[in-house]
Amino acid sequence: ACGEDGDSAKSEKNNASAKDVKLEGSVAIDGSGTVYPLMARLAEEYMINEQENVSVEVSRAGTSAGFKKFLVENGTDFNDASRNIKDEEAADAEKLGIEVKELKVALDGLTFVINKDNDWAAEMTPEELISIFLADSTVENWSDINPDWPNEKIKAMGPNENHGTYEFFYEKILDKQDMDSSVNLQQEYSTLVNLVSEDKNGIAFFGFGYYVNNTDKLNAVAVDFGNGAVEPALDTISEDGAYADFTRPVFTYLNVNHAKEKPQVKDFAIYVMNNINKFAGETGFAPIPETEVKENISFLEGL
Amino acid sequence: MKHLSEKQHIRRTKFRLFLNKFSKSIFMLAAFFGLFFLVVLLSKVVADGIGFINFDFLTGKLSTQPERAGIMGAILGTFWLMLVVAPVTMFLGVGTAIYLEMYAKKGRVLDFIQTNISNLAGVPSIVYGILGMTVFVRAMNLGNVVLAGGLAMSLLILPIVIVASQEAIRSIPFFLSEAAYGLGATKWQTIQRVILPASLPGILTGAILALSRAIGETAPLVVIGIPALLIPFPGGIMDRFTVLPVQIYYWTLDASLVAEYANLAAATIIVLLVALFILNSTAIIIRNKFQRVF
Amino acid sequence: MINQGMTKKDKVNIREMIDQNQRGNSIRRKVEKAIPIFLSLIASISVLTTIGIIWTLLSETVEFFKRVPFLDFFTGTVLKPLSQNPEFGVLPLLMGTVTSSLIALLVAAPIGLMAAIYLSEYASPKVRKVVKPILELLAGVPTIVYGFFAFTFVTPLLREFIPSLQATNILSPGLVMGVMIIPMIASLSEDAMSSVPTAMREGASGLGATKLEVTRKVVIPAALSGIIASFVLGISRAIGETMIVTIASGSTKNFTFDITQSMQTMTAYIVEVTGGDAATGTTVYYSLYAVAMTLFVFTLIMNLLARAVSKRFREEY
Amino acid sequence: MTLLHERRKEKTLSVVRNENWVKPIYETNGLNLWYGTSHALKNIELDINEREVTAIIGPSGCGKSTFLKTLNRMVETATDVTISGNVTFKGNNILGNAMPVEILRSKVGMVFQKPNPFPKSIYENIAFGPRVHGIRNKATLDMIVEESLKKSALWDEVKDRLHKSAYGLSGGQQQRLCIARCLAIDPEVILMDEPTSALDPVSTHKIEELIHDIKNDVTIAIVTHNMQQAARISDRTAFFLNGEVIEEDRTTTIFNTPSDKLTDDYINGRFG
Amino acid sequence: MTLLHERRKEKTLSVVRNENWVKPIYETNGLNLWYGTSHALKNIELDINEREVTAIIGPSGCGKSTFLKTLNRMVETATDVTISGNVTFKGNNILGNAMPVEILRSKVGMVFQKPNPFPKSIYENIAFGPRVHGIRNKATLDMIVEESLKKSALWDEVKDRLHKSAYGLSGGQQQRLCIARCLAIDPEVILMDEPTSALDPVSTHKIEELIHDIKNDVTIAIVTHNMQQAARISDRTAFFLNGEVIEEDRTTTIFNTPSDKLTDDYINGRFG
Ligand SMILES: Nc1ncnc2c1ncn2[C@@H]1O[C@H](COP(=O)(O)OP(=O)(O)OP(=O)(O)O)[C@@H](O)[C@H]1O
Ligand SMILES: Nc1ncnc2c1ncn2[C@@H]1O[C@H](COP(=O)(O)OP(=O)(O)OP(=O)(O)O)[C@@H](O)[C@H]1O
Ligand SMILES: [Mg+2]
Ligand SMILES: [Mg+2]
Ligand SMILES: O=P([O-])([O-])[O-]
Repeated sequence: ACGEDGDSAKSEKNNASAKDVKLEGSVAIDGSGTVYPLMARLAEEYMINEQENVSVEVSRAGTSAGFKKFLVENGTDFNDASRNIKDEEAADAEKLGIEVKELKVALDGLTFVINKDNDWAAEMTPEELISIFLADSTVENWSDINPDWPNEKIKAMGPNENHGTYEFFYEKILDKQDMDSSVNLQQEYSTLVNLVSEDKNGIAFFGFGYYVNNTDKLNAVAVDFGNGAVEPALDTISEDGAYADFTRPVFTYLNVNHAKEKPQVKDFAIYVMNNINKFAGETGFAPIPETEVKENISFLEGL
Repeated sequence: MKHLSEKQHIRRTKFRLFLNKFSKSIFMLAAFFGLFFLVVLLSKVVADGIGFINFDFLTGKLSTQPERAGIMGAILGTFWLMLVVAPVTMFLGVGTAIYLEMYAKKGRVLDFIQTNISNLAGVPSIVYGILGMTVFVRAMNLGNVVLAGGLAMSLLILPIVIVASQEAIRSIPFFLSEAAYGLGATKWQTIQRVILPASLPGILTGAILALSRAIGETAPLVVIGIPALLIPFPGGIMDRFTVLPVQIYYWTLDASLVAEYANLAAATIIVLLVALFILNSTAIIIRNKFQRVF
Repeated sequence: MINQGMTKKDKVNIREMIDQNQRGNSIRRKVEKAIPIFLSLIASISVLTTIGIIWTLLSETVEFFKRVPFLDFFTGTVLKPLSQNPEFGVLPLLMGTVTSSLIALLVAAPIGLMAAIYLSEYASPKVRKVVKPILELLAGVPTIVYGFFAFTFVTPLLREFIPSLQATNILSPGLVMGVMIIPMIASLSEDAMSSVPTAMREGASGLGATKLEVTRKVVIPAALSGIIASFVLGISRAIGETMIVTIASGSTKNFTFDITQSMQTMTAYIVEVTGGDAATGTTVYYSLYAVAMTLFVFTLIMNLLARAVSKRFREEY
Repeated sequence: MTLLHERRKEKTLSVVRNENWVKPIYETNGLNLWYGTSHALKNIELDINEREVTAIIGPSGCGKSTFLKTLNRMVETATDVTISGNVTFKGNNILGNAMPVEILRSKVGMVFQKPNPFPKSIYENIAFGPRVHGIRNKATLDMIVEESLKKSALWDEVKDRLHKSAYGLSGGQQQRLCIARCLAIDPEVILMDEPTSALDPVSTHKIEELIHDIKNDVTIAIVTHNMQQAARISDRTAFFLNGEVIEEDRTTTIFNTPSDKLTDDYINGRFG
Repeated sequence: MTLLHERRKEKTLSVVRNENWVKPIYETNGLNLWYGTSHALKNIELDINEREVTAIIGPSGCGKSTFLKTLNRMVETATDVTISGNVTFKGNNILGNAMPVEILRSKVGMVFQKPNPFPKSIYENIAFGPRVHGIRNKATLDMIVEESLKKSALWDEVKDRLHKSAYGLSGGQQQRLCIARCLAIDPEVILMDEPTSALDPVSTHKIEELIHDIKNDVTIAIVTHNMQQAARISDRTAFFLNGEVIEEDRTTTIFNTPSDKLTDDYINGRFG
């Protein structure tokens, strides 16, 4: 549905570093709702400071839904993802002749949030958290986890299957064991925020960004990975930090064919990599190592 | 009254009168309930949003930063959308109405078309969104541009315009047509010179009300696909766009990301309601001004 | 020759001119013939629209039922479209749709009817002139505004009284939808009542009946089918309503009778699945059309019903 | 008929005018009526005598119906009506709030130009008035229905289909049904607004006979555009023009020796 | 008046009846008309003579308007109308497709019961007919407007506000405007359906005078419910009842020595 103005601006040979070249056309981005705030921010800065005639359009249907729009003819230029591309998706890309480049953009901490009035579950172990969401576990009420906790039903929630966050949770945290069918899955993160903020027994998981923006409504569960409880925070979320076990990289996937055809796509990709660590923090993400940034930039400039 | 003593009669009448008065106040309350609700709704929206309305907000570009965000893009998107919807629906709507009222023979075919139109009026707007997405965006490969959205929206309000135009045409007393026919005017001359001029206020009123419906519609456009972040202003009907109600929708959802978005949504609602109020008042003024000259 | 003042010669000219014009008039006659054909083509657009809708929905719905058995769809109480082991039962959506519409009707039918009675039988034209446009204004408020209002105002308010109410629930959008369709019911019922001939009212009040008695014993019975039709149309409108439920009822596919819970309606499901722009080819994508088809048939039946009912009423007097 | 006796017993308090033994049941003094700013009735001074038939004639739009509807205050259902002056019914001013209209109308029936039965059965049509005024007893209602239909000479025609819709009746029958509906609440006056103008000659004749039959019990005021009809059935005739009463007198006088040129012109069809 | 001469010149082919020198412009033979299944005109045999005024009288619903509207085929605008029989206008059958209705109607004007000016200016009302028939020249139109208004005795009253809305005129003026509008296309016949029944005495009188003035140029057929009016203005009178012509004769004969009892009854107001 998108991206049909590719033919307007052209050519593979036009690889002038675009700083002082006026570019136009559009860049279509869809995918992860987790990554959306970061990408939207970058897109906006790009349009204000770099190329005001380029229209960067950012949507957020969710990682999986986004891939379905990315991996079609005339698909989107970028797909944000809060998980790695799956083998089937990669196979689809190959079938369509789409060359895909994975660009890691930031690190996100999977955050479990609870109601402000929940004073018992401020700290939990990963096993306890997992038991809440597992289909075959005996945990129904808080007291099933800890007899001191209230004998009330836990209201577990999370983003639905459209979202990479769901799949990350299902594959990496639950290790592909069935999720309990009573878990309330929602399309919109805003709905989750509201549900938990108004339900004393609510608990939900999503990206750290949606928590930091709502610290007045929600509390985060500090997770005890074995060395004491760790709050998710920008300095604990990292590949080797204290919150590493629940840390995941988030990506944007680039359609390399489009980047070669449309200078504005390539230019925006380079801009993203150059500025990614500048905006990660304020949108609730931890930065990625500079070496990875450099690698990606040199790849992009070589196109 | 026979079979009833005067005293009984008067006592009973008093009770009946009381009952009548009492129900009247209940009915009145019901009628004014709408007013009450409107006031509550408006005060909530105004309280949330009025502080965020200023020149920069009205003329600025969209942004992820609440203090920078403006809705000119959505205003222009709405404008371009209407620029497609208004002529398309007027042309199709009035043409259909003339055909149905003046030419179509009474019978099955007319009944069928008429039933069809009233059913179309009842088809949920989101179904038009799916139609638009499938036919205009995909099959005709227009993409999610103003034209595609406008065509879907035109089909959505077409039944309203048709019915309003039919009513306007029907309300022209037959004696006016009779006068024209009696002078030897042909059917088309009668339509052109007598019926259309006389029914124009009615048609316009209906069309404006239908347009204001289109301005507020969200669901079909959400289905057709409007990017959550689209900063450049649309400059024509082949551009991608966002509109006021969709912007309200996104901001309402994103309020969990940035709390002020809720206020921006409220501020945008105020703008939308003001626009609708102006349109509706225009319609009412036209209606009252030209009401029943005959 | 024309400006020579008015002589009898001029008078003859009029007739002659007219006769002459009529003789050389084949173009006008052709136009006259072509116009109905042209207009009938325009009128056929509305029929084409219906065909387009049915064709669009049907072709993809057929594809859906190749993948999901018909019976599973209509009897399944579990809807997990995106899960690893997806299930496509439409009943949770039907439940959400029917529940919210019934709540709406429960609000709108009595209030709308009473408002209609007031406007048609009691109000002075001056009051009517003020109140009717206000009601129309209420009908003109975009549904997204109602959604915003339900979510940010009505739900929190209701939670004061019903603590178990969830942040997203079917009750609040149902109530607000009710308010939204009040004007529709009021105005259609009022039309039905005011089309009861005044002679009928005069007949009754001439016998000493009070307004209430005239309304109850003469006007409402005579307008009954119109009033019922307005209710049916109101429900139909509520069934098709999208944004209010999307915003205020969340996307939980609950199969429950508990109105304090979040439920999803058919319309909200469509919005969720399209999620900005749906991708083709998957079962989920086709389910969108199956649900839309169900929705379409649902409202179609309602509209035909309303039409049948109100037709009966038009034949009365 | 107890009520009749009661009426006869009432002492003739108001001034006896014109003839002996006839006293006005309605007295109108300086009656003016405006629809908005249009002056529809101008300074009307016209009495309706008890147990007489008063005909009101005049060209279209002269205010005949308006005057008639003032007598049971039905005129007030129109919007923006202003009334001044006095109309008394049996000595009581009806224009103030002293008497609820519902009571007044239970004593003053009205028959309209177009028959207006309710979309109910014949029985329900007749029983409507008594029911409204609180008569519930089935036997009483049955009796009232029969009696009223008999008085209006309709009983034989409809007694086998009392519970069928009134819409199955012919126009003339419907009009007699409407008269029967009035009679069912035993009114003292019946106002008739061109009751035969939509009817065929035979039905017209039947209604005229009916008027003749009931006029001993009920006072009748009838608007008609048919001068011969006025001449045939009425005791007194009032000629309206442009909202004014031009002349009012015994019917024979009006038709034979009218004192006003306009009356003469109208009666002899020189306009209208 | 060349046209007049021409008309006179036409050989009197059709049978000359009743009187010498008068020939029918319309001849009706065995005319039957149904609205759906209701038989509204039954076997009508009635001619309209050139340059005479023919009055059509009869009670409500007897088919007067229907007959009149058959003469310019306006009756066909109603739905589901079936016509059989012959109606010839100047020797040509008008019921077939031989003559387009537009041409017929340009020669046969029509005036209705309720004045029906267009919601346009006085000038535009009169100019409507000529314009429709292709006359565009401003000077010609001006002339036609003035002439028509003069003929209908309206010129002096409206010449200063030709471009004001016709709705500002009184009812009587509007009706004369409608007659002027007909005259503007110089018709040979004008059909009038109760043209004065909604008017006051003075306006009625003016219209009657107008009819008298133009009857030398134009044939007039007029429906009226006012028998005295028929007597005053018409040369011949036809009495309709229940879709049939009961009697048709010279007006003086009809009113003084009707040969049918029904005619007598109607004229003397025994029904209707
Ligand atoms: N509801 C109303 N609102 C405004 N004007 C009215 C109303 N009813 C009647 N009139 C006007 O008041 C005048 C008198 O009307 P009324 O109906 O009393 O006449 P009428 O003598 O009964 O005429 P007709 O013979 O046509 O029935 C007329 O000019 C009429 O237009
Ligand atoms: N368009 C129509 N459709 C069906 N029936 C009609 C139509 N027009 C008239 N009629 C019927 O045909 C009959 C003759 O009607 P018409 O109008 O010719 O009577 P009329 O003599 O002009 O009466 P009036 O004096 O009331 O004008 C009536 O019974 C009428 O109900
Ligand atoms: Mg009247
Ligand atoms: Mg007629
Ligand atoms: O919205 P997601 O990041 O969970 O795909």
